[in-house]
Amino acid sequence: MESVLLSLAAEVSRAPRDAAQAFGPTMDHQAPALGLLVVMVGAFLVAALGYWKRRLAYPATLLTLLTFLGTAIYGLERVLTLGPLHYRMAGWEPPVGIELNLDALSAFVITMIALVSLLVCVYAGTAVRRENPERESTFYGMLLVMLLGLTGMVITADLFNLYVWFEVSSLAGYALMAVGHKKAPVSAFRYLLLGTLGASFYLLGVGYLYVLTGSLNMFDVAGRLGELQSNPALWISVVFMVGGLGLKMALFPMHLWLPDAYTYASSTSTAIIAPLMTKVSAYVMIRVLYFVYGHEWSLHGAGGLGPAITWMALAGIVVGSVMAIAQKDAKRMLAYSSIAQVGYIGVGIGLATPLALVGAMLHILNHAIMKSCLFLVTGSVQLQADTVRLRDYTGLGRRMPWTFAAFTLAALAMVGVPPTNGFFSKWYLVLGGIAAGQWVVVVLILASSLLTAVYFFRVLERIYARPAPEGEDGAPVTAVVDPPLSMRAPVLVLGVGVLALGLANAWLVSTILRLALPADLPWPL
Amino acid sequence: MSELQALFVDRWPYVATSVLILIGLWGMVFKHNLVKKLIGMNIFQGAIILFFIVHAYKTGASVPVYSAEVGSEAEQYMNPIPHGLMLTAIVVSVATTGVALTLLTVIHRRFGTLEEDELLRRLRSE
Amino acid sequence: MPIDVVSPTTIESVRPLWAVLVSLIAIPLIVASDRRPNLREAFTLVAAAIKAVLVLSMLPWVLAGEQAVVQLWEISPGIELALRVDTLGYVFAVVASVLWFLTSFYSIGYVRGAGEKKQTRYFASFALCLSATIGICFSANLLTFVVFFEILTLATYPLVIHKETPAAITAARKYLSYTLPAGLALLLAVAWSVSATGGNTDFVPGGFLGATDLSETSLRWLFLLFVLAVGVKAGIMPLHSWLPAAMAAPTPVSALLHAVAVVKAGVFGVLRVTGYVFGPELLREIDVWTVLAWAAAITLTVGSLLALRQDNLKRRLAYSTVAHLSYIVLGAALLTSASWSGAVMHLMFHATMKITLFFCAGAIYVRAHKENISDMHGIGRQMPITMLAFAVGSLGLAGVPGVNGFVSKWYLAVGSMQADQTIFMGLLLLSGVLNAAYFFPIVHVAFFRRNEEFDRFGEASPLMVVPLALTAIISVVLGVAPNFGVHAWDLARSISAAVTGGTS
Amino acid sequence: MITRHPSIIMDVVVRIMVPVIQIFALYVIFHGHYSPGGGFQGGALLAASVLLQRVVLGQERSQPSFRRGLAMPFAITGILLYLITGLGDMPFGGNFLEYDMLPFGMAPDWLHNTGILLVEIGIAFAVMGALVSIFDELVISHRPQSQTDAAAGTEEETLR
Repeated sequence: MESVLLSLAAEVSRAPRDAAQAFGPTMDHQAPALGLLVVMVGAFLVAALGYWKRRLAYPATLLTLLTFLGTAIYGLERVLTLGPLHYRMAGWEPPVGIELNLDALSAFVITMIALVSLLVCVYAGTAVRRENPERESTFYGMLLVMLLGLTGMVITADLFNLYVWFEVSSLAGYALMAVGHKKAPVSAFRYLLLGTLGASFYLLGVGYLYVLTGSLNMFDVAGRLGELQSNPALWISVVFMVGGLGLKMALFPMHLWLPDAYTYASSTSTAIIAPLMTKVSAYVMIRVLYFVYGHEWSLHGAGGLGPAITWMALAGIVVGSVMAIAQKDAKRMLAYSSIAQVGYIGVGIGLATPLALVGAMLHILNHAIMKSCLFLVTGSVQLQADTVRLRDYTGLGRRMPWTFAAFTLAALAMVGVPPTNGFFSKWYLVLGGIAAGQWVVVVLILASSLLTAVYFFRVLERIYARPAPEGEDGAPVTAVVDPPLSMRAPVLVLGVGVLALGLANAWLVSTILRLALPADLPWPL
Repeated sequence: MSELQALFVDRWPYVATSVLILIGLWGMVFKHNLVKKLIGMNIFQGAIILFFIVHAYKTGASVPVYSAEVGSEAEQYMNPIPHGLMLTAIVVSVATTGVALTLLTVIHRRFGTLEEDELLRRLRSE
Repeated sequence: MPIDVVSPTTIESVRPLWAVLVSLIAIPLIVASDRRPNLREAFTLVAAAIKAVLVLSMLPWVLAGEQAVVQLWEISPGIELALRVDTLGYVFAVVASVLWFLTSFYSIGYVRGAGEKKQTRYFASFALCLSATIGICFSANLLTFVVFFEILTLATYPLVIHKETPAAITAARKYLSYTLPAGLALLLAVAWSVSATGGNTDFVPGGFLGATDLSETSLRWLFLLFVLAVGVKAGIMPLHSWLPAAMAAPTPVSALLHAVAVVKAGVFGVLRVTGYVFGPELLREIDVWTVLAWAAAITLTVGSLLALRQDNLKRRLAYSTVAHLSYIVLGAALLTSASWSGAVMHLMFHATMKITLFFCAGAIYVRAHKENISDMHGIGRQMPITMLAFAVGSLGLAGVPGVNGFVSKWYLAVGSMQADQTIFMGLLLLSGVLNAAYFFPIVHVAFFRRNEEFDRFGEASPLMVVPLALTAIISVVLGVAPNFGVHAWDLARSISAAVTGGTS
Repeated sequence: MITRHPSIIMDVVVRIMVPVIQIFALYVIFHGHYSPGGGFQGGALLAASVLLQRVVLGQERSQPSFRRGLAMPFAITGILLYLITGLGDMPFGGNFLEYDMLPFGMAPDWLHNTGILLVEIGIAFAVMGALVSIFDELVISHRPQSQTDAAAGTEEETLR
């Protein structure tokens, strides 16, 4: 293990950071676009094949996502070896053409998207067939379109193009969320209104920025902001953008759409939307604030949004956790906990120290893994025991041992117990907070994990330490068992992943995230 | 001319788009019919599209299509990029509206109403 | 025998890692053999035996001043998950692993005798606790320490809640509501130390924080955080009240975890923090050791007084534990060579005595279903071995010469004289008297009162009696010859020499 | 939902208008690469020509000119054309949608024009198919729900 790490690290340090790209017919040069194109072709294939024969949709999706994961890892490896890769769509030079930008941060997030979606999709194979078989091909088509949008959001270096991908992913998300509980369309519609509002605010921010700089390419814009920093319009643009992205990210107090939307959507949809959608919005926020506006101006300086974001995020952590404690419905509890967890990412963004930012980036991945695991477990329970009420979880730990083993691991990670990954997100956030001298923030981050502990230990206690309700003859009321292997395996992989990511976090941080930091925030340790 | 007057006289297109944005927001927030909310959303999006287009306008310039009469000076043409962008934005907003309408038909079919108060009542009674 | 402070040599060895892992590896096997209790218990015993042998096999290295080191991988940039067998860690590891081996036999007798449910979960959690404890012992730096410390916190939870009665659930909640905030305080304290030192938090005898540029105020806050963090498990008042509540757990759990592993992990944390993170010099400089010493002194007095009032035997033992943990904390806080020797010895010796007492309490519960002292009249006639062992433990804890408790208390008293703190010595003596006051009546009623009810059931199963007799014998042997076996006396004195720079 | 207006005037107007709209749509599509116009607009116009018949003549009578089941295949073909053109140059060293690299053996500027024309046609087909199918699904509201969601599905594909 150690020798592998060393050789990797050596390789990384040897690589030229901003490699002069020899543009030729090589795979290296296509690397940034590959993931996007694979999903694009895959979405088309799934829609077309599914239209022709419904049963083909699932294998096609699985194949697409496997390829996607392959390209994502390939892209990550290339970025770590060669430095940031740029790709000119249709051969047009930026800033006129749309540029794709694969750097350590975007490659990291894309790999996360690929990983989570593949695991959820393995699970979905059985789950969707049981939940709503006649909609299988539509579901997978939508799923891939959403992933396409998310991948586009992550990889594009063009602010307007980002808006388009944003809406592509959102529209598919609305469609996915509308399927499920009877009330799902209503919450999906509400989400649509607010989501569009968020996207439109983002677009308005882009508009201001375009009026000021005359450019949409992120690097180009960043280079032109120098003399504009005292212009109030620049401040308006950043506020609009952060507002719009905050809405999509469910940053307090813009979180109101989230609980209903997550609760009523089908469990599989939630399991894929909850980990990815808000996280990618958080990624875009990092991208915009740190790489376009620059944190010196936007968070500390005249822009001054850092404290605002931090405190909104902290309020979100507290409100989300308190609301989660009050819930009786498992999915709703997890939805509120998502609001709280997004808060941790927000705190990391707002503190604007390298360690805190690394904590935020790491938590993007960590929370995606934990939350998809937890939502998949609620999905399994919903399918096996036909319930989402926490009351009915009593004693299930013995009946569904594998599922709840994974649940326990993920819950402990949410609370932040070492050596799970949740602990290390908090570790970097706390280190970052100490570096920034923000003691109140640090204490609140830590104290809030007690609230998390309250609602997760309440569930764990119910699952393991209370007898399941029994019928008159002493037999269990319902014979609930673990779901089939195809549904159990992804849940377990995610559960073990929680541990593995915790133990390997230093590797992630020093090989990937250290390089993902913006140039003006150098890694301190 | 005071600053305020200057704002309204010289920059009236921006003021107008702001007013439209507020109208759209008002519709989304205060109208109780879901279709009207949707229309509010469309007004909102339209206002943003106008904002971009207004920026591209230059007095006395031609449409951004090359013609020999106008010449090859970039100054003679309006900025084509916002138009291009907004074309895409319009497509996006059409698609959003489409999805929204689909959702609304589903809601109407399930709950028999699109009035928010009534809908909430029926949702609660479920 | 003069003790030289030799700078330890480092040797690479995976043996400490195996010592941690062996019980972890046993967990899947234990879980897999859910349906075959004999096989399951065999796994537990084999793991416990291997662990004890592994730990004991490292004794020559420790005596030779060699430290076995395992560097795993980084868990935070610049901070490795690393194990190092230094003398202090070794002392605790010996106690935990040897007593786990004995407790395993006892556990089997107990859970079968008491007909406990969910025994698989019980044995699995127990194994996890032991892995975490050995991990705490051998942690080379603060972050590794945090990881194992928190694993221990969580692994104990299923054992506390084991009976699943409302009382057990309340106790478990109470347990978490004390230990989880403590874990967060520890995280904050460690993060602070890491950012002050720039990453290197390897434990160094004499401390490493002195070399940082933290201000005195910051250091005081940091020390307070550390004390809060490890003080909960160490049962320093007012952070102690989870411990009596946690007596809702089955007795072997109370015996090993709430007299040895978990609470000693807290005390061990105090020793690590005072001796290896801050160091005596720095603590004297920032003048906070008195705070800790007074907290410990108050705890050991009040704890003993509270023990007097308890009728429930296990609760009385729990308060006695609270008091005795503070002996160790007091020894650590006084920062003199004798007090440190005494503290380290008491860490070991209290374990052998208190586990004996808990074993006895469990045996009585399994055999006679009695939990309250007032119901135990005459029980000594039916269970003579058990109650003799109990008497040995009581004498030891009261500090009667001949049992090992005397040796450690002697050093603690000398230590407080060295520190010119006569008042602490007075409190130690007072507490010794109180120990006698709450233990001797039990022995008295057991042997000299009569109760017809107990006429015929005799001793508990040999699985339980043998371990408790053994621990009692160990206590006596160590009282007579403290250097017997694992060289406890030498080890304690070399630790104190390394930390305080003086010999005792 | 929509009732037919039995008016001979409307019928006749539609018969005249539809070919005009369609010719105009083709014009818009073919001029997309160097003047205002393009696949989106052309596709929308094509869809409008179909929808006009749907609205005026009613679902049943408008079926012969464009059957309901044709919409999705149209959309799929359009996207396929787009993807093939876009990806076709990548094995030859181009970036995505870099038509200059297509292996057609033409002069670069001609290649460029041909490439973008193919893309525009693809987009037009996709937009038309999608819009028509959305309309059809929305109008026929008493069908299993899966169909409505399928309609929502095709929309995003137009965005690509």
